Amino acid sequence: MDWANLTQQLINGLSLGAIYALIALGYTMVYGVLRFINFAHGDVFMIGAFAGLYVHRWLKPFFQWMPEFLSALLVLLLSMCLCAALGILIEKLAYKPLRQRSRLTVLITAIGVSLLLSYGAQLLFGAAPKGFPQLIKNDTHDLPGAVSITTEQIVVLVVTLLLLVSLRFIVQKTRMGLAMRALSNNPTAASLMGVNTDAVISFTFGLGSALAAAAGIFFAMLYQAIDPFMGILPGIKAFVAAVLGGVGNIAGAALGGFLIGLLETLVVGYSKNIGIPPGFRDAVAFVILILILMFKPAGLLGKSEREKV
Amino acid sequence: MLEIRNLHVSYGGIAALHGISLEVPAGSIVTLIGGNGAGKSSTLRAISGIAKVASGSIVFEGRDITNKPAHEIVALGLAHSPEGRMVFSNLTVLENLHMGAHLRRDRNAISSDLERIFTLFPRLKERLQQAAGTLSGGEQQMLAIARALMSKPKCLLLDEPSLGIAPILVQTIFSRIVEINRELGLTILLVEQNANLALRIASHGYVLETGRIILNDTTDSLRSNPAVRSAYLGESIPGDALANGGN
Amino acid sequence: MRKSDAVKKHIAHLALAAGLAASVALYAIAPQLDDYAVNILMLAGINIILAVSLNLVNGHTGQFSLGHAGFMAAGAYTSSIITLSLAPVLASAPAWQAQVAFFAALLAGGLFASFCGFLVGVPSLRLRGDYLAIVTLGFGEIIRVVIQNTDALGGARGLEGIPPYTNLLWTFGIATVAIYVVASLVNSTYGRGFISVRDDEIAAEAMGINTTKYKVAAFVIGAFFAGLAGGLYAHFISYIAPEGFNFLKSVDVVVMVILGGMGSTPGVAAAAVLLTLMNELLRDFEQYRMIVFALLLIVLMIVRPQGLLGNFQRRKRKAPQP
Amino acid sequence: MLCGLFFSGCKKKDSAGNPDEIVIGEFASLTGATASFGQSAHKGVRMAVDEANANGGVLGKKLRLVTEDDQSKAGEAATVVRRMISREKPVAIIGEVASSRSLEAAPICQQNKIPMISPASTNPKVTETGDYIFRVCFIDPFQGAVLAKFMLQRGWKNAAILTDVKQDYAVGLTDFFKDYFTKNGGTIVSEQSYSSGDKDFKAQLTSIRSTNPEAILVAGYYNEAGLIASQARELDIKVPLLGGDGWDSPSLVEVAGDAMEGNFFSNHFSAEDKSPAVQDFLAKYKAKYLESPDAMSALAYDATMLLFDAMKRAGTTDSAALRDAIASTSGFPAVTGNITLDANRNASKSAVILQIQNGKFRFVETVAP
Amino acid sequence: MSDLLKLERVTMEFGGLRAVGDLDFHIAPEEMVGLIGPNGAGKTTVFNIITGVYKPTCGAIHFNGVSLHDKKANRITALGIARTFQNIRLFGSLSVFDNVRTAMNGRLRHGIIHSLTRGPAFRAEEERIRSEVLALLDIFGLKDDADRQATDLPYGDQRRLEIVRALATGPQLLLLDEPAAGMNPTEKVRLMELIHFVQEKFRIAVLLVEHDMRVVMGVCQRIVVLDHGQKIAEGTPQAIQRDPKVIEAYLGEEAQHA
Repeated sequence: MDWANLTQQLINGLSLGAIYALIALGYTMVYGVLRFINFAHGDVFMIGAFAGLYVHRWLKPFFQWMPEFLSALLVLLLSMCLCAALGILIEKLAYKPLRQRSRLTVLITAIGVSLLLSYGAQLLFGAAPKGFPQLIKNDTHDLPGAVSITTEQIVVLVVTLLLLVSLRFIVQKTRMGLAMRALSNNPTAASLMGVNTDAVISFTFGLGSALAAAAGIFFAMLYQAIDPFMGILPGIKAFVAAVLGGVGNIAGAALGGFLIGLLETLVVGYSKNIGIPPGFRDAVAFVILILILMFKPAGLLGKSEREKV
Repeated sequence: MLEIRNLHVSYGGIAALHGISLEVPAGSIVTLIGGNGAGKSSTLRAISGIAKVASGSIVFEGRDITNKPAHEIVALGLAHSPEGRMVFSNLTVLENLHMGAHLRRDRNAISSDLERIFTLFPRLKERLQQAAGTLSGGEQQMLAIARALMSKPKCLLLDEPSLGIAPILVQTIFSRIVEINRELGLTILLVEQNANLALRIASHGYVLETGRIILNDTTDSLRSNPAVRSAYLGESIPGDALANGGN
Repeated sequence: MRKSDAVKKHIAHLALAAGLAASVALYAIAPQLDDYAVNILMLAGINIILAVSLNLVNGHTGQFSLGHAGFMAAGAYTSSIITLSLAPVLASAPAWQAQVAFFAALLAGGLFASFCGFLVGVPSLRLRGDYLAIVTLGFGEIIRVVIQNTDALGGARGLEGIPPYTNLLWTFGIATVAIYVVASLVNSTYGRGFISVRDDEIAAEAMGINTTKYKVAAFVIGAFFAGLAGGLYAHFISYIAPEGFNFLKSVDVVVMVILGGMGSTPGVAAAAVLLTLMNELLRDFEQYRMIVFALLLIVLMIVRPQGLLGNFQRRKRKAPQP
Repeated sequence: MLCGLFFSGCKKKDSAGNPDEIVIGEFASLTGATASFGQSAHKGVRMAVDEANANGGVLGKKLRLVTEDDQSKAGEAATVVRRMISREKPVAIIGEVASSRSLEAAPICQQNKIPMISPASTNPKVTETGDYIFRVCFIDPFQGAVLAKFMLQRGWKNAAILTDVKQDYAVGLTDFFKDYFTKNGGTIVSEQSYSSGDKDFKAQLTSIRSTNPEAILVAGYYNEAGLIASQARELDIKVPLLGGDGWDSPSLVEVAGDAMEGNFFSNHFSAEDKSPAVQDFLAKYKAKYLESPDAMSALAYDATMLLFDAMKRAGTTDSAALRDAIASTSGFPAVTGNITLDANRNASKSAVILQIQNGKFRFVETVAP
Repeated sequence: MSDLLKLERVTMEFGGLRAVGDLDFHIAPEEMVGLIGPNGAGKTTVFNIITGVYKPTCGAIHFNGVSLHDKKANRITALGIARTFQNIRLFGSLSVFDNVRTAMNGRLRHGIIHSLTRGPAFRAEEERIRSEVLALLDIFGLKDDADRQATDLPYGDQRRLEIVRALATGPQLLLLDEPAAGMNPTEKVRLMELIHFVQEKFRIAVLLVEHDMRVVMGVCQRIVVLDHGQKIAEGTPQAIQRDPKVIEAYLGEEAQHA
């Protein structure tokens, strides 16, 4: 066993997993309050990356006066705000008119929104992949045992953890978070408590989209190139992560995201040893999905629901 | 305080209420009784804004609240403890109570209200950090009522507080309802299937049958009215069957 | 009166015969058309097969599959591998023998695709709506990833030099059969079971309908025709690569079904033709085409969820009990 | 009504042709993932046509260029080429850069007996389709051997390979590289793969790193090559990366920045080549488009010019005669070197090795076939 | 044993919550039985257990001596148990005619292949089904509406159609789940007549869950009363009306002192 190689793969896998986890949270929160799969969420992730690119471009003249971490933070926060607004807008325009309709109608609409965002982005930004600016000086740090980690990886992992902790705080400790949980638990009772359902749903979409935007920027930081269709596959994989963790369960989504990131990386990194071609990385998530739905449909941390007759 | 005129409600084309009118004077307990599916819950749902009113009007403290969004109605001081309790099963008892106070910003008053609630329902205090879903039916009912109280309402709508609860607890809950009315001064509209119990604590009663009000009287006279029983157990029941069965 | 009764009795057979005759006619005039017109007709025919077969799953049976491209790929690759391996023999054989071999290859492709359909149909028993959609999407992607990583299938680079056996007779003949099969299947007491599964699964079970069997049957039959369509496509373009059967291809077919109206066979067939033509007419506006379709999907779902031409029920969530 | 629109005037014999002009067809990926190749190639073709027209056309007729966009998408190349052939009746077709799309169009051109010249599809299978299919670039076996030869010359005997398995071109390059490299004393210490469109290569690179290669062959296109270079740098991999002509794009350095420094790739031509043909082309191109040409534009320009030369030699645009004239091209003085088409309709010419220095592609040496 | 349906010590728990506990009861052939109880007493759960929607936590159910344990809902229907639903569950996009004919699916001799070949045997069976369905619709006065979309019918007719559809499966036992819900008094009277008519005409047993006591008392020969998932009484309508436990369950514990 080559421990250095394994450790290195784990570091790579965790940083990829962080991205899946952040996207998965949006799926899970929206599913929690509205009980549908927001198929367009992966595209919000893509828009987040492009928002980062353009925000950086616009603000570049000002960046020389501020320390690097501040400019990077600014890009991150502004992109998150832009995407939060986008998420809220999408919900208001496309999903809100469908509140009482069948899940399928909403799913089709969500596919429509997803296509609109990716092809719209193609029209606006072009289909060719674009390079992403370096937000922070990316040094490689040697760890004991021939393992290395880059500044960007550290930043991604640390910020993701911070975001997860603050999300937990918001959901567990704030009035809005409580309302979110109440709404997801029993929408009727929540409105009887005076919860403005629309406001909470908007908030949920905004929060989820902001996290997706952060994931988009982290993805762009780690892998440097962004394109209009970059959201589809990570989006679906993140959804799988949400299912793996138990849809509607916030801790589960984060766990699922990290697990899928790790598994994918390990399959590629050890493809020779386990006899699976590295090209199968994109199938990993789907195989997990099918297995989990067959054997533990409620997910690792979820509770099952049954239909009333 | 609460006045309903000619209320019609229907679900998916099926009429649930065919024009009912009722009145709840300030400070009183009024009860709405009737068999299953008579339209009692629909009335409450319409009042609190979670069922759509087809026609008719609902006026609360002189303000027309017909078809207003539920959260605005709560803000006006009308709380609803719904049928089936609907506690937030994944949330802790304390969180459920906080949800009741969702619209309030007065932190200090909230904590003193919490204390008051604990004196009313000491059992809840013992289970503050427990998920509400793990409570017994009776405890859940207490929580549902307590939660409704946390919004500091002027008027409380109670839907079937005795439903599915052990008889011993039903007694406790009903005496608390009376306490809430007398000591906290809340106006209460009580929907009950357990007619005798409801008629005992209310001052005025309406008997509902298939979406219409068939009787409207003081509770004293309703208690001795055989038609009440017939609304529950079927028309064919002879008037004297009551006495025979009772003794 | 009696005469029209006889017509009515055999209406399905007559329609089938008429469709096949039309296919022959189309085949006969094909030499008069230029290559591009034939190209469009061919794609239209293949799209009809795809859309009508997906409609059996998504429209009539109310399952939501996003993996049709996967079945198409299964059929395309199976038939291509067969004709490619027979190519040395067939090159010198008479044309009719090549066509017979092609038909056999197509069938094999269809059967293998329906086997894949069976594999997807099984999890569909436990899942509904959006979850099922994601699982079928996953299956489609797995099929694609497997092909992409199998050298014997040309891997990501694809298979080239597939003999161009597909002609308009095959394409429209099979399209006619697909329409006939789906339409007459649904228009029988047995076939109403598909719709009952869509309308209310629990009620269907209670009426003695084996919903399991119906759902699997829908997937198997739908996948069979998707496999045939894949075979036709491969032997028309002569070159296939896994990339051509990705998720967006499935979405293309789903768009046809939705615009045509879920559950309406004529609507869906018309939508398939219309969208194929639109694709060509809007070639210069390619950048905008998908945006227009996306907007159309969203607006349609809000305003007219039954599709432009369809009869899919607008279903509401269960109303609360009075 | 729509049907009418499509099929009216679609009769085969109904020629839309104007007797005073010659139609040249071109299909390219003007939009989509490899748009940058398509755009460059299109500029080269455009320039050649304009130049010929400015000099009075060919065979006394004006040239008209018809360009179709295949959107970098599978299936589209076949459709647009059919449309072009049916509608515009071109005498010959220039296209495509990507081998996979050339493979789609080639059977159609062959079937319609219309000569097709690919500027830059290096996969051998392209011209194997039939006797009407040509190319003006070298093929993968040659390029693979060139890279192997170059590595061995530098004394790098342990190589790792990272291949884009989605691209015919890349897989071909890898195969021929391996063949030459191992036969001449080199060892492949690690073989990894990825698919175009991937963004995360860290797992593969980590595995490669653990085998300590002296050089890494990155067989694929510039998009991923750029990402691979920067991720390799992040993983502290310091050995040089080498690639083929698929790397040739300004985007290569844009994406990777400093991480690309010092790496090598083989190419069809170098702008630093002092030969008059190159310098002349450079000047004309800069004057027309206000930017520097890349290999794709040079090759596309060469393909078009070679076609015109063949027309002049054939004295007609008749398909069989034109085909024969193209096939007999020998020593045609092109920007990317003198082109002689061999019996398999492939160009035989030399390659150059370039190195990235300060963000520029520096000429290192020429490797002869 | 002449019992048509027999439940023995049937218990149903949902995540620790006991919805039905140790329930025993039986139905004889052609018997009309009512299942009543206050809200949440577990009546619909009993229906769902009998029809295979839920699997009981423990206990045995036999129909005509055949155990229903682990049988799927459609198999149970095929054995001869049909049902209606509390909230109407018609096939919304199908016509009235098709709703009924779909219910004949379980007794069909043809399948996919016949639907495609459409040979003489297929056409004969379709013709037979057609006349059977129309005859059924005729009996219930729905023949003129045969081609209307089921959900376009007035509410009362939809309820009736559900019963017709259930009958089309050819049951020996018909379970009616709150058929009178949402009906006005006149409709209810008509419903009672209808239930009597069905029972006599088709010679089947009926198990009726209903809130409206007038309907239950008017229709049933025997009544089983549930409260908190337990059987608290069983007997003739007259006996049930007098049973103090029943009165208490319905009116509250103070009934005795009223």
